[in-house]
Amino acid sequence: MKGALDPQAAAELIPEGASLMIGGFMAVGTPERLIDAIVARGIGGLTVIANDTAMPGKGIGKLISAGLVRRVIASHIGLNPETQAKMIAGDIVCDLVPQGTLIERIRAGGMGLGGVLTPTGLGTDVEEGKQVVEVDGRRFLLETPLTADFALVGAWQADYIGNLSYMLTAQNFNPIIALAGRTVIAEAESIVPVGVIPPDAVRTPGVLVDHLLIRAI
Amino acid sequence: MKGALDPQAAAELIPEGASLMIGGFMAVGTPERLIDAIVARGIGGLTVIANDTAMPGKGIGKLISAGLVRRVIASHIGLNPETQAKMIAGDIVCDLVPQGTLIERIRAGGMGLGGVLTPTGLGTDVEEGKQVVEVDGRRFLLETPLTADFALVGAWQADYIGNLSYMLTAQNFNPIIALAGRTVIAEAESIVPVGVIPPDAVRTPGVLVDHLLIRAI
Amino acid sequence: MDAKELIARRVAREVRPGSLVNLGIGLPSMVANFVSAELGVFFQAENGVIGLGARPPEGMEDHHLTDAGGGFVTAVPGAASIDSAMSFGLIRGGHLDMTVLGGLQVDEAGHLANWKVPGKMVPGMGGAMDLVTGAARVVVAMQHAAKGQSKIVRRCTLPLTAVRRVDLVVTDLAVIEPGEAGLVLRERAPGVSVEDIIAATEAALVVPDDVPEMILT
Amino acid sequence: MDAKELIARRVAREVRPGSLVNLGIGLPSMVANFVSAELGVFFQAENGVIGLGARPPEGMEDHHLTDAGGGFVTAVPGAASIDSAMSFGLIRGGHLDMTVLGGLQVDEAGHLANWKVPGKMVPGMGGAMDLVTGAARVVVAMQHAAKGQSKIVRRCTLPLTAVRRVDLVVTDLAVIEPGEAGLVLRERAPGVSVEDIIAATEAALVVPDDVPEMILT
Repeated sequence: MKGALDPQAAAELIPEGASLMIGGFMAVGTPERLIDAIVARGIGGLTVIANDTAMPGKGIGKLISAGLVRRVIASHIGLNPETQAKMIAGDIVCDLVPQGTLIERIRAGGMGLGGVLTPTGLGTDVEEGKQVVEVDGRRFLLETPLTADFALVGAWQADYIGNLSYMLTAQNFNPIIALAGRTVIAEAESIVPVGVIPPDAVRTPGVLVDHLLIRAI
Repeated sequence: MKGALDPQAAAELIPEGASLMIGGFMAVGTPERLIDAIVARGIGGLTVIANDTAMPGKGIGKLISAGLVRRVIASHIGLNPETQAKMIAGDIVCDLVPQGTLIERIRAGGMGLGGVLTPTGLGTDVEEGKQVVEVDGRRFLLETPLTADFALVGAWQADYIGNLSYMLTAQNFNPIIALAGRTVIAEAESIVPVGVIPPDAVRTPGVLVDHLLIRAI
Repeated sequence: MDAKELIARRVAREVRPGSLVNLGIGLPSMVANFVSAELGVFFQAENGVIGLGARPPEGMEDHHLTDAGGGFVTAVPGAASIDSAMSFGLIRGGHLDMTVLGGLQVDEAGHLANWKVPGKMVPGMGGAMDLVTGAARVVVAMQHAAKGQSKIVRRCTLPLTAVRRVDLVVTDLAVIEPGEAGLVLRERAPGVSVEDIIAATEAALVVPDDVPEMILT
Repeated sequence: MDAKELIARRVAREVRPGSLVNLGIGLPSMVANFVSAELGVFFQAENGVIGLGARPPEGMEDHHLTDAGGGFVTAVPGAASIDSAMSFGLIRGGHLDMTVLGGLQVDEAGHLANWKVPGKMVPGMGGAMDLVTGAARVVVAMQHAAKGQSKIVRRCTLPLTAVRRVDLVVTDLAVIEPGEAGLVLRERAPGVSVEDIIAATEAALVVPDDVPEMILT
């Protein structure tokens, strides 16, 4: 890990037009202080890769409301009417991806695999424009890997090596995006001394994390 | 989960010629009581899918010594001279697979993916006879999914729902093979009451486990 | 009893003891209310929890534990939390015994459309495509008609969720089982005649000699 | 100082502060002895531990914590345990800063052969193919010659481990850096002349004007 930053300093790392993978599922597990710092700095033209865009006023919804997002790659935007409205108005381009395909594409990007062969989406709109690969007589869609300039990870516990653990459903996309961001910034609810998180409780090894957000309290 | 069995009853589930995925890395994390029961019963003609064949007298090495194994799919057999000798004598057929490819093929088999696109093995002996797929101008080997009749899992803690947790490097292949065996039998060092393993410590959800071995002590 | 409760009560009878079940948002989520705790059923939410429990008492909500709709839930003893890759690995890999989803249309081929009304509603497919592709059993729970129009149609005019044939359709009028020969009318809602159902259905139905009345939980 | 220690001491100088490093079995594993704890380096073993420590004192060995050779190790504060899929995801995905492996041959293209001597030694590639394919930096640590034969050859006659060009070769005679223009002789072992090295090397070497003596840790 390279160090612990305050939210402002973390946001300063992110240039206009960057691509961001952001953890969370309907804002559960989303690094809110980091989002707030991006909104405060007004970093625009962002591409957001995430499960959803939450709802107005929460998590990724704040980026949408602030007009900072140009493109969204997500599985679901239905609970954020602003995203839908901006998509219809042409202000945001949305790529909708089945949730299981989305997380697996991110994993492939982070783990050096060339893509994902999935039955999901075969014979539907999702198949359009994609390579179909036959394996042992069965057909699969070839879905390409995803990476991003930054992964913004929401965690429960961290230590100063950057090891992260998660709590219940706040885990979701977080440990996977931590593999696929070229720079990984993690915001944890608490930071504990090195050695306090048992090795078996670590879900994201510290070697993946570039920066930690300083503690809120 | 369908129930807790004594090792003999568990071995009785396994027919001659079955394919077995077996957890462990040089016998660390291998379900030894289950192996002993298979040896005692003399179930032959087995196909073993595992990282390695351990060494004589330990883990999978006991199956090899007993002459019960017809085919091995593994990444490394170098530390078991008996496996090497039997391979050279033609008694065992060995498919050697890069370790990262092997674990990913098992994961693909367990997770309903059509295969693995990996750069590992390109331009080497491993490429022979395999489909090469180009994604965004880069070439990848298409490695096919693996499943097995049984997965024999070695765990640290279990509960009677079948939830499993692992300890340190005894984890290795275990949580992945638990996805890919049509019948999953788990041997744990201890079995604790339901609710004792924290949800975040579960690495193999009980829904994947068919049978638990009764406690040794 | 209103139409939704009737559907939920009938679907509840499809839930097998000890199985792993995913319930979609809305009507499908009501099914849990009619499944006895004694059955040992585990409910999964695709955001990463196996062993979903009821809504917590006022003041005991925890923002780390929500369902796929973002609503607060509890965890039953023996629950497990998993990341999104594992969650969809379980779904895609056939480890999920049953999924219950809402529908916009089901057609004579047993195909489901439930994620998009082009030009009107484009919320994204979320986990629906993976669920319909991968679950061992797919049950559609929906009203028989919307705005006077049958939702059981000859051929879906809305974009398909998957090309997999769903296993059962439960509506406020009927239980219908798609099969090789088409849509078989299996049961009538209380007080509804076969003629009523045929009149309310755009698709052709295969009508056996005996179409019993639904038994509700 | 014997040849192996010399090689290990020279390789140790390649280890960067705070990096994640995988050391192969045998000679490469000796490198850890010469890396100062103050550098904050994390050693990874592919069987699933990040933060490998020294061998435990007699009587304190634990069968849940071993290295890739099956030998007992300890874990440093801040260690993390991971399953094999994550372990190789880190390797294949470029998250491993450096791997040090033994070699049988390195050729003018910088290709490494280190896993098989057809007809003689077929132990399997274990993790070597993934390591050479995926690690950010690949360092080969080996004796310059075996049985009087140079191991730095024109073209590998043994099966390749990968077609990726390795980054550095450290032997008991020289440090060689494979590049576009061929094998560049970077350093001489203490008391060894450029002429000695050329005479002991089958491959053509690119010899810069200045070839300094190795500095050892």
